[in-house]
Amino acid sequence: MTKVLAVATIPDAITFAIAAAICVVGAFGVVLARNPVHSALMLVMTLFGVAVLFVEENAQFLAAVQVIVYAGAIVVLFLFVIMLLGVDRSEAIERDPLPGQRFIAVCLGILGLAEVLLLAHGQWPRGARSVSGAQGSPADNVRLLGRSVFTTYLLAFEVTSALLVIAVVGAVVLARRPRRALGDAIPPGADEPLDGSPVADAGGEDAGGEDAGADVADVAVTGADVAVRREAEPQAVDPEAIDAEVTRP
Amino acid sequence: MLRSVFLIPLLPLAGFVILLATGRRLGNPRAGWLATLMVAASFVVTIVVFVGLFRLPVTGRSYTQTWFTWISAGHLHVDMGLLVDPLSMTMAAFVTGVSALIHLYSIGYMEHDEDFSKFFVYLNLFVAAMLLLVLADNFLLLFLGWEGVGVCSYFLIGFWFERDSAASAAKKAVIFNRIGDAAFLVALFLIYERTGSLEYHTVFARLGSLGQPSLVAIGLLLFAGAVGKSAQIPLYPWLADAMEGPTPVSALIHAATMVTAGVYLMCRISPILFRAPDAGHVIAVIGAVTALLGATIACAQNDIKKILAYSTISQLGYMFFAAGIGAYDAAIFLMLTHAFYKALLFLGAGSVIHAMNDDQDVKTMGALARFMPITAVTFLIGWLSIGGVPPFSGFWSKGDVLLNGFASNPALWVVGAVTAVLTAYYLGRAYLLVFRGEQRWVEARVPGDGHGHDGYHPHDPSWVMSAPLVVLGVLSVLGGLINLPVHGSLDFLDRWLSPVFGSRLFQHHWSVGGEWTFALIDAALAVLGVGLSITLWGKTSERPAVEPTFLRRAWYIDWAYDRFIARPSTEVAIETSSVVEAEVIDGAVNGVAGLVRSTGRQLRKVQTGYVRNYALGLTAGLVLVLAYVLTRVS
Amino acid sequence: MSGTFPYLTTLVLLPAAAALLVALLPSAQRRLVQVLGIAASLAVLGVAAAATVEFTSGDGGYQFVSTHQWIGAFGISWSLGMDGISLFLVLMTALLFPIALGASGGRSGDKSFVAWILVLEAGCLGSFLALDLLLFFVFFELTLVPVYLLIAGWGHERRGYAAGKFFLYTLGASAFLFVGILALVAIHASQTGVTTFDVRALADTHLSGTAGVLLFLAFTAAFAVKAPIFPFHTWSPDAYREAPAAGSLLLAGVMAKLGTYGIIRFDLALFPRAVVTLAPLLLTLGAIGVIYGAVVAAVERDLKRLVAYSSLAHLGFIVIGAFALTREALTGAVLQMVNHGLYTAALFILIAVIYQRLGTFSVRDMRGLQRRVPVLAGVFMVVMLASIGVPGLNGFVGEFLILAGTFLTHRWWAVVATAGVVLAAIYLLWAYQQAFHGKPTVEPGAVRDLTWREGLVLAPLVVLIVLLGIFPGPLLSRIGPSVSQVVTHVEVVAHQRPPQVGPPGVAARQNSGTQP
Amino acid sequence: MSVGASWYLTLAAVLFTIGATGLLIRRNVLVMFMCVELMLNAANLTFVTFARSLNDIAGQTAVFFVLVVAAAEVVVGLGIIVSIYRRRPGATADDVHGLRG
Repeated sequence: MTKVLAVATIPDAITFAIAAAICVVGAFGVVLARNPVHSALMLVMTLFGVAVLFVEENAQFLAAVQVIVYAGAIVVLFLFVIMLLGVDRSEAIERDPLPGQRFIAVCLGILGLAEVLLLAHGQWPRGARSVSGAQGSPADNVRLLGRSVFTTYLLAFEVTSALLVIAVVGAVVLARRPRRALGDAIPPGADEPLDGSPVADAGGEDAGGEDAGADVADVAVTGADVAVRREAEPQAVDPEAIDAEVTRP
Repeated sequence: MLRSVFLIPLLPLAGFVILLATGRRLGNPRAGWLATLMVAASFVVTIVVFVGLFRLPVTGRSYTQTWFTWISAGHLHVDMGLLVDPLSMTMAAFVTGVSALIHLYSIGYMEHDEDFSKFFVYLNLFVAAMLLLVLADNFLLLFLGWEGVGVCSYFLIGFWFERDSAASAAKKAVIFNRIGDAAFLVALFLIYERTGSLEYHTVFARLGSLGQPSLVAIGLLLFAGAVGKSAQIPLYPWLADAMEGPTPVSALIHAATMVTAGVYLMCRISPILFRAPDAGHVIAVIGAVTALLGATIACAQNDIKKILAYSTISQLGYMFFAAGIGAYDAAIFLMLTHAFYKALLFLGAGSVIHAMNDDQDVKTMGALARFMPITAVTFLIGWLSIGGVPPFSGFWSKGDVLLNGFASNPALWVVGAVTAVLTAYYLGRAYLLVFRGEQRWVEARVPGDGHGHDGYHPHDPSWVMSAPLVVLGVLSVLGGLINLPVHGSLDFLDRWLSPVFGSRLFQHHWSVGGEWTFALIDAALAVLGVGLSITLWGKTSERPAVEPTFLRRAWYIDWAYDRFIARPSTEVAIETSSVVEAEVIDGAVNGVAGLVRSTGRQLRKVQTGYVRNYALGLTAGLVLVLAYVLTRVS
Repeated sequence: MSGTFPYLTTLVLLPAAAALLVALLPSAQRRLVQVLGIAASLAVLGVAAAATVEFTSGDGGYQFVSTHQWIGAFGISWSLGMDGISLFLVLMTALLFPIALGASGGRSGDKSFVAWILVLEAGCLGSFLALDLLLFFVFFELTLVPVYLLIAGWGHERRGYAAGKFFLYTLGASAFLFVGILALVAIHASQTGVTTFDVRALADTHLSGTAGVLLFLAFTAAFAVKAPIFPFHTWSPDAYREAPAAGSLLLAGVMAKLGTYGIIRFDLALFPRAVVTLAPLLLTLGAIGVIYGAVVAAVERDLKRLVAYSSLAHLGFIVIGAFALTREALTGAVLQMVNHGLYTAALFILIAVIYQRLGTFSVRDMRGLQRRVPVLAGVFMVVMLASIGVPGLNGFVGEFLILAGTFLTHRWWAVVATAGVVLAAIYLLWAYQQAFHGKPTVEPGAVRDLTWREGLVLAPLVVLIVLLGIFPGPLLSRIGPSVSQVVTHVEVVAHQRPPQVGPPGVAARQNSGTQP
Repeated sequence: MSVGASWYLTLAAVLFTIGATGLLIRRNVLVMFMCVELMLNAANLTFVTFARSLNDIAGQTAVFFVLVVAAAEVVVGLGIIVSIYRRRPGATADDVHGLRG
């Protein structure tokens, strides 16, 4: 693949320049926008820029996932929460209440960046090549990635699935209403099915994770999102609904 | 016969155990009789053993009975064993004899006390300990008895513990004694270090290898122990306070037996003192000075028991004087006769106190001879005896001491002679104030109501109390017979004790004329003292001003002890507790804890709780790590 | 000596198993808990007594040794052994625990109380028996937790403060011990190539002067705090004061001995040269402790704190005995550990009885008790006299041996410590006078004298106090050979000379010529 | 003019720095979260760049895992934010300092 690098063309350069500009502008936008909704939208912009760069670097599958998961799911989730909680008010960012925080932060940022750049000496990639398998041609990208995930990094993949289950459980626990409206009337064990259901889900996902394709991870991610949304929605919107659900069994 | 020696201390000990278990049930007076019986039995056994010893050839008069090994560690080996020799048997005989009499007296004296049986529990334990002291065959067992009598003395001085003065006096006695005991212990260590043993025979056999400093040190340290026990300068003040105890206790422990233990110890270590004449000189001087000091103080006391207490201190001084110059047989002789007449005086005083409803001030008494003739006569015998009037026992024993004293050191003889005059004087004063002169108390309106508070009805006590008085009176008169100064024929005691003291005895052979001269001088001194007292106190109305305050206050020595030792050391202790302990040592510990706590309190300010602050710290760390890497790379 | 029955392992595991069993019982079964606790501790006493009977008295080495590999990779083993030094400490420990439970009244039905006491017993016995340094350390530290909980859970007013102080202070000092153990093992491993925690093997380690001194100080720091030795004692008055009766009794009676036992067992065996070098320092601390404890006790009005300070003084004696490096003194020190355990335990029980009657520890609030509770006063007097060191009672024998032995090598320290004998009389008699003498302030019948149950708990102690004062022989003959081995080891290693064989005084005699 | 790995990596460093600085200076929890996403993306970009320059698929695999972790993190993080806002509407990061020492 050294050839690929060697034959960098002018279109590539232009693409990089535009995408990089989009990324940086978006990033500044995220940080500087007063309204969190704007920030989220700026984040989408950066994410798209990064996706473009992914394509440019022969990571087509990741580019797609970037758009679908990040832009599609995560940012939507952000926006959803912003809307849901009604925190789309502008933040007064003119001055920071913590003394010195902003100044030090900017200084540290610049200093850190300078250090990284100095460290590199212009010679970035070093080390052994193609240790865990070649990158292959663009057409092979998904196949190679899938093989890598399900052979070399199988254990990590399985652990990731456990992480997702835990995240789902955590989200459910966090999103549950801390004080039940009908708490006094409900016997202590009554809400167990609610706690138990994600666990059952997790078991199913765990089992499915082993033989499914690369898409499963994606499914798992969105599944988790859905789970969060499913738990978050009724509680925030209609407390009675969830209570009704709880009392049913 | 000698084998039964183990019974001598064990009989009173058995009495102690039985009374401890059943004393309360036996009650009054059976408990007293049991205790008396035990001591009397012990006396009988002593006589049996005494006779057994007497029948041995003079050179072989020593018998050791070993019970079992008491302590054995390293090279130290101490047995529980009894030594029968003329000295120990003489002591045992007079201890058991006098004890039996005083036990008998106590049955009457203590009859109204609610702790009647407990009194005899203590008394029996005391006798057992005292016998162990005199019969021990090694220094450590002697020390056991030594401490045992000390503890019993504590119990008995504080017998009426509800009186604060009694409780304090008991404590004071123990503390003064413990000071001496500490010296005693150091002496034991030194003996062990130098000779590798604590057993008398072994120690004495190895004395030849000891240097003069060691011998003097051992002698003086043991003497320091004796100073505590026998109330000599400077550890004597406890004995006057010890009069808080019941009078039989004063008679038995603080006059006749326990306080003479120190003299016994000096005689027991005569081989050491013989080799350490310097130690002997110190003992003699302290003894003589104590004799004079005690006598001067006794001249101005009003409490009848205090008079006797200071008199005891004075007489003990005489004994140490004798022991110090090496006249051990004279010391023992004086100890024996002193036991008789001082016990007699105390018991007589006890009868008087009994009769006067526990009043002890001689100034409030007077003319009691009419009401208590037996007591008066026996007290008179005691006075003449202690005063050294011939032919009473005191004349012979004191004469023996003074005779040897003059030969040894005329200056000390002068002290002794002055003391002799004072002795005859102050007891004459006491006798005359109590039994003669005008009646300074109110007779009870109702005869027989001697214990009412509206008056007094003095009378001679019952026979259990009178009998001991009479026996002791007889002994005081005739006591001199055991050691008449006719060498080779009538000096029984000297010859009896000679196997123990042997050639170490200080002997100055006077001509017969010289002895007669001294006998006349002694008699003149006694008559001078008696005459002085009669001149000053014999008249009924006059009150001579011969009681200077400094004598009444005992030369201010008690006050000085309190002012310069007791109070400063209390202050030191309080300072130690409140400053050193609380602030320095505990303060250091709490200071460390406080330092940690305050550091934590400062450091917790770093924990602002602002997540962005933490993130800032994180970033700063990142930047620092990067900077470090940068320096390493370039 | 028989190898058939594993006495020592039983001694350690029996109380531990009983603690587990008690912990599993329902807490409502108070009667059962009480019976089980006392039965278990009595069973331990029985095993200890059997071991004492089986013990061969002339043998100074370890007996009943049982060794099982524990953590083989580091040479750590479950290694237990008993010699004359530990024998009577074990027996005393086994005796004091049932007494502690018996003296705890209603608390001996508290499940967790009994369980923790039994855990403490296992820890104490394990400490006295361990021949493996790490095993010792584990048991040594294991004792902290139960005592902390006993003080914090069942203590008096300031229990939280006292428990925390005790725990942090002793734990902090133990850190030095742990580092010292590891360093010693590492030095030994570098010399021989064998990693072992076995005391017997480690005793042969060649230590340079500095290393020896540093290790000695590290070990001694832990032991000095545990004992406690002046000036590391300030946790003890608080802990003794605030702990429940059983806690004070066990703290002073048993746990204090862990410190002095550690000094004798480990310091003397492992660092003989450092011991000889630093003996004057430790002797000085011991002597200061004797005087200082007595002086502070003299103005202390709280009975429990007073006993704490008197313990400081008595442990000073034991430390002096341990560092005098003579057979007499060391024998006396070992004996005195047992003696001190007995009379201090009895004192704490008596104080607890008084507290139970009057609700106070302060002698200011007591007066004339002897009139109202004569039996209690009598027992108190006997125990107090033992504590003062009156001959005929047990305290004297140990004290005398210590001082006589110390006098042979360190004359002036012995003389100073002897002064402590005077002071002991002052503070104890003062306290006794305040509490028991004088006109009684309580009405007749308002306070009960000793009950049968209390008498039963105290009886073995009082009997032993009297008996050991007159017949210490059986103890001395078993302690002696082991002590002799220890002292010989120190003399051989430290002075590079054969042990002194003649009795004291021989040299003096030889120097000054002929016998009479 | 070639678009070497250094350009990508420099861009990634810049993005990371912007994200990090944003995290430090913004108080809105959601925006802070977005900044974290920025930093993650910067990291992803380096992974992909190294994968290309070293011709190693493992870099892309790592990005895959980062995505999953990011998703999980967002789920939990937003859950936390939701529960915080439920209790204290309109809270900023500075309002939540219950762990102050």
